[in-house]
Amino acid sequence: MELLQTSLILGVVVGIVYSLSGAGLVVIFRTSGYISFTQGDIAAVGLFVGLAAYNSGAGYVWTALLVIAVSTLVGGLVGALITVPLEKHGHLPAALSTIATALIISGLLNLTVGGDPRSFPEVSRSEALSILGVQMSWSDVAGVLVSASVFIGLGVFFSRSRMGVAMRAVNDNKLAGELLGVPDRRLKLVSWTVAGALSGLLGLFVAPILSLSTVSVNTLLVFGFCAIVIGGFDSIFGALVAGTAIGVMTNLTSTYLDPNLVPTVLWASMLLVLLVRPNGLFGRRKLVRV
Amino acid sequence: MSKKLVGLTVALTTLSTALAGCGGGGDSASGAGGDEIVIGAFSPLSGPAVSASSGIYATKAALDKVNDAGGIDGHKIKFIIKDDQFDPAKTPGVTRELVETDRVSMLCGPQGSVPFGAVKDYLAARKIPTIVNAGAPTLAGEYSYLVSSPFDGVGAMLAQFAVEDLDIDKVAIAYSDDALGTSARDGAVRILEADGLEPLGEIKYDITATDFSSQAIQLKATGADFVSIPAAQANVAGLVINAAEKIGYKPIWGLSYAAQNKTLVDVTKGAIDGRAYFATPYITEESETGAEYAATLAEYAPDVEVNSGATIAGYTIGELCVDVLTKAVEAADGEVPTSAQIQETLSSYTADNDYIQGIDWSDEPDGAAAAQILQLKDGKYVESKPFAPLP
Amino acid sequence: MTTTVDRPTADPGSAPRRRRRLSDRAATTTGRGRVGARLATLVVACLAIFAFGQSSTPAIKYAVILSVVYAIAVLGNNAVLGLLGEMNLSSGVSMALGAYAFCYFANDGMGVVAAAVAAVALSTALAAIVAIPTTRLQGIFTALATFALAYAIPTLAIYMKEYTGGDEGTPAPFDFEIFGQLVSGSTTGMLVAALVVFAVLAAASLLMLNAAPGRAALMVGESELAGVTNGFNPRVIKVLVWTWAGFAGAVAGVLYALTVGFIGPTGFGFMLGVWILVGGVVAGARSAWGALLGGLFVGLVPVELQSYVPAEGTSIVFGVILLLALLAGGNGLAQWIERIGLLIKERTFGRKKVDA
Amino acid sequence: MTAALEVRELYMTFSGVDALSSVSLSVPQGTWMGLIGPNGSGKSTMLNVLSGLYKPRAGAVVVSGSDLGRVPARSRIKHGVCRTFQHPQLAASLTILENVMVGAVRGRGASADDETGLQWLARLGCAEYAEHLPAEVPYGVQKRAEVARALISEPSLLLLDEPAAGLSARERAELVAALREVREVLPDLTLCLVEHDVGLVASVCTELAVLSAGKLIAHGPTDEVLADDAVKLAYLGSRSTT
Repeated sequence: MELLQTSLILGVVVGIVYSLSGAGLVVIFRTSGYISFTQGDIAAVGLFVGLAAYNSGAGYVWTALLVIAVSTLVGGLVGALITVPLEKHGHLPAALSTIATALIISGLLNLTVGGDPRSFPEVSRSEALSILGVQMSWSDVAGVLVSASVFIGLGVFFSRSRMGVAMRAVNDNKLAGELLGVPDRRLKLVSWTVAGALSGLLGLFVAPILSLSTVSVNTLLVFGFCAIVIGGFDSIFGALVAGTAIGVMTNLTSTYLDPNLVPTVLWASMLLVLLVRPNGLFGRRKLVRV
Repeated sequence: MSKKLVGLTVALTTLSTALAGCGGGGDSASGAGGDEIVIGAFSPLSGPAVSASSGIYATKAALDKVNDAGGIDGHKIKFIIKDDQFDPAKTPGVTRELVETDRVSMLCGPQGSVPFGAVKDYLAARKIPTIVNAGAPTLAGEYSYLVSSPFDGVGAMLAQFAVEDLDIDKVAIAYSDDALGTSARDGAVRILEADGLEPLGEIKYDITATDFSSQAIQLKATGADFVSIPAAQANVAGLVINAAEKIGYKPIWGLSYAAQNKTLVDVTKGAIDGRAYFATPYITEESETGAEYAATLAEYAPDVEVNSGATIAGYTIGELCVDVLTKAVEAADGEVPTSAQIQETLSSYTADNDYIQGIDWSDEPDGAAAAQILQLKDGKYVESKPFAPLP
Repeated sequence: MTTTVDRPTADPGSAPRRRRRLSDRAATTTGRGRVGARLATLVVACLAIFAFGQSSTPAIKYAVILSVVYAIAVLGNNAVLGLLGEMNLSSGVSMALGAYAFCYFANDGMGVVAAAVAAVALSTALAAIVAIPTTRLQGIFTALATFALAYAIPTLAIYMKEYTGGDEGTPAPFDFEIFGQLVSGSTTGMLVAALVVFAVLAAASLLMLNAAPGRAALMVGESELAGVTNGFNPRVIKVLVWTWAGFAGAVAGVLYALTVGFIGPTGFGFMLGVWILVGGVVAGARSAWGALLGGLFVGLVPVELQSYVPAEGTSIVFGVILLLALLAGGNGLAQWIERIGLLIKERTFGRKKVDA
Repeated sequence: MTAALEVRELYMTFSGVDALSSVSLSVPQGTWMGLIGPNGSGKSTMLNVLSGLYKPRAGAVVVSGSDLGRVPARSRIKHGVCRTFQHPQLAASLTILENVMVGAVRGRGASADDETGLQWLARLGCAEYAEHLPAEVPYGVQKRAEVARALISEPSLLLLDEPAAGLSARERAELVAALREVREVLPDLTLCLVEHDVGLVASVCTELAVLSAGKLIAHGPTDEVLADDAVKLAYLGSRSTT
């Protein structure tokens, strides 16, 4: 019984990280209608810059801010200079350009910092509280709190702010954004910038756990993908619920079934959800326009 | 139309011949027949597994040292390293290049169980002997010789150490479901059973996973005081240890040379200092022989991490190769030995020297039958239990 | 009643006899038509690859053979990409299926040819089954579902180690001879076998593209609604296209196993599917002979590049090449080569004569 | 004699809103009926239900005596129902003629050869574009090619979705001429024409059906319907009330 409840609680903690990974992808999908494969590499750039600052004496807070600032900048640049301009050829080339960007960034990182994994600072490893006998460190608590506020913030942004509403509309109808007074292109750039910031934030929670290497944030991407597919592409709330569910499910699979089946179970459940609800559990059903 | 096609074919064929000329022509003169002994190896010089390549640089350092001292009976050793990125689809390509183009007479320290598995049969068919830098016992064969201790024995030695030396009878095992992981687990179980014990848990993990909290929970639930993860590489061992310590589970950890490097210390932020033991058949940097090793490395491969298990293994293999080649040159009356002569030397070779103990390839081509236990203390690896035969 | 819209190419006076024939320009942009010339190009390309392979060192020849093997997978994936416009990241999965099934059957005592046939049949059937749910998805959903599948394969192979040999992999037949030629590794027999299989499949896909199956797939891929109202079942057609891709992938997998002589799970990571997709994009998704270029991009360029670029940085070159291909409109190198060819032809013979 | 098209008590609902509500009508064979109504009145929905792309909540669609309720969209061509789209749906990589011939593959005119396709293109005034790709020809030609593709399937009921939308005045005139040509060649064809341009509809159709907010408010001979007050009100809508 203790095994089960600990699995559940830790599943939720890691699942929230998956959700965060999904949230950045949703932001880009909302305005552009495709998925970025390069978010992990954008985060890695920010993290390595942050680590260099930390090693030369910057405090944790400054390190974290620097990581987010650099990721925001890189995310915005990738969107503005590469991917958004390529949308004129269609969604497929734009999505492929994110793969190209990922290859370039990871190559540059391999050349400069190398492949060795290294440790990354975290908020604090000391125990903050204990839930049902499971110890939680301050890092866990910070992760949950920050993620929660990010999700609430994004939810409010998309439903209340003029730009957020325009972002929601723009993927359905190009003119909608213009009608709301926000140009299409600017919306996309904002979404890339926000997604960059989110990936940096994600990196701050991932790197201490998985240790920092050029691929550590990338390995989480597949969980983010699944979170948004299962949750529903246009739903931030869906990403939160689905990410958490995936965290719990993978944990239970690993504990009770076989750790080597985790990715397969992930794929199967994703396919299953898509078959039953093609727009995800919380996605809006789109009307076919003829 | 047809005229143009013919033209195109001629052009393309000429181009391809020209390209081929650039690729192959160059080094064929420097192959066999000269004064040099040509040997080779493959290693992940790039790609995701690049951090494993420290071993090959150490092997090269051992060979360079001999070359600078005049070579073996006047013969310089030419050591050719090719990059296979730890990708078994690429390994056969670079191995063919070594054998068919560079005409190496043996492979010295090619890295990785799976990559070597991809070429083992090919090398045997070409009768090219290899001293392998990998731990899977199934790799041993007529032409492939292992140096590292078999993980069955490593797992057994750690379990024995826990029960007999640390006086702990609550032992759990974490393992990956692959050849190394399962044989290490079986070795540990064998020893525990002999002592009338059984492991409190055998917890499986996936080395590519992003989340090890499930394993941490299961390990904690066993209540073991000693957790053995013999076959884990440093990065994976680090993730398992971090996940466990994060939920307040801090046992004594049993590891092996595979995890013995700065990555583990760095990733775990030194938390396991004093609580981590490593079974290894290799020397320590602190030992007498280790001083010479460290000096050589500082001269010939200054960028490589000195007290990493992989580096020491690579260096040891380099020393072994030199020893083997020296004997083969003797057998060839001072001439450059052929592959067959090297194979003959290898098949009767035994080693009980400063660097390695318990190798007897005249019996079986498998790894060292002896190992020692090191403890991680103040960031250094110090001897906790001297060399002893594997149980 | 005549139209008065000014179109330079519209010439009502001299209606061509064979109305289905595409103009050279249209043939270049769509990758259809000019079947004879394209078949000839295909044969020439295969001969050139053969000449190149034969005149190279064994290691380069080995990389060339692997390139041809990848080209077969690229060819299959191109059907999904070029006809349906979908992003399939699971070509590596089809290769893994074919390779593992082949080795399992062969190690189980089956003859090499029988094992190959059985493996391809089994893998194709599995591909069809997986295609049934997958084709219900569209666009990015397809990409993500296939990505997740590709991601799962290496660990699944370890889980099923009874059949796959787990992390240690499993040996493939390395002494298979046909017509007295050893088909393994970097032998000439292997090169010829891979090229012949590629040429046959490429010719088949070229002919199909220009016949009823190709037209039906294009109708559904380029305008699904009209496909439906004109009586086509998009699901069936899509499943068939995906099954074809799975079939080609399985064939490539069998040849891969024969070439390498060994298969292990790390050879089939999700990056393999990405590379095969990218190879198709860079070379041109509609070109049969272009698939060879795609294969070389996957199999040979990474090996050769290491001589000029530090090994750690090779992915930068790949990323830049992919970006350039996308910036050029994403139509692929093969189309640009054809365009240049057309330009030369027009310069040489004059525009009029070319169009007539 | 059974009607070519009979619609009984048709209901179609989108997220709780009735897009079609209790629509019933009967069209005799050979009739050309215009389906008109203001934006959002349900014209396109009606066409999508008739062609099977939408499944109605209730009601029946009967063509030449057979109930199509369980016939999926892709099989309706076999029952003689074929349609065009407001935005031409042509495969970009097939020539105009190849696109036209797609209609013959599963349609009832399976024996049709390229000559037949060319003939239809010629009747519709765009034969010279036969070997061009859709992207290379004027918009009006794309729309007429769709009509040709529908006709080659030998339909008994042809559904045209705003064939004049986006066309220039000259192209509209060409379209009207082409449609008249079709009526001459195929006197038994039943046509349902959805169109905004009431003038164009009136010049081609003998019958009109008027939808307003999902309800059929008028159906009868063209001139009668156009004179109907309710129709005027629905059409002029808010303008007449101010």
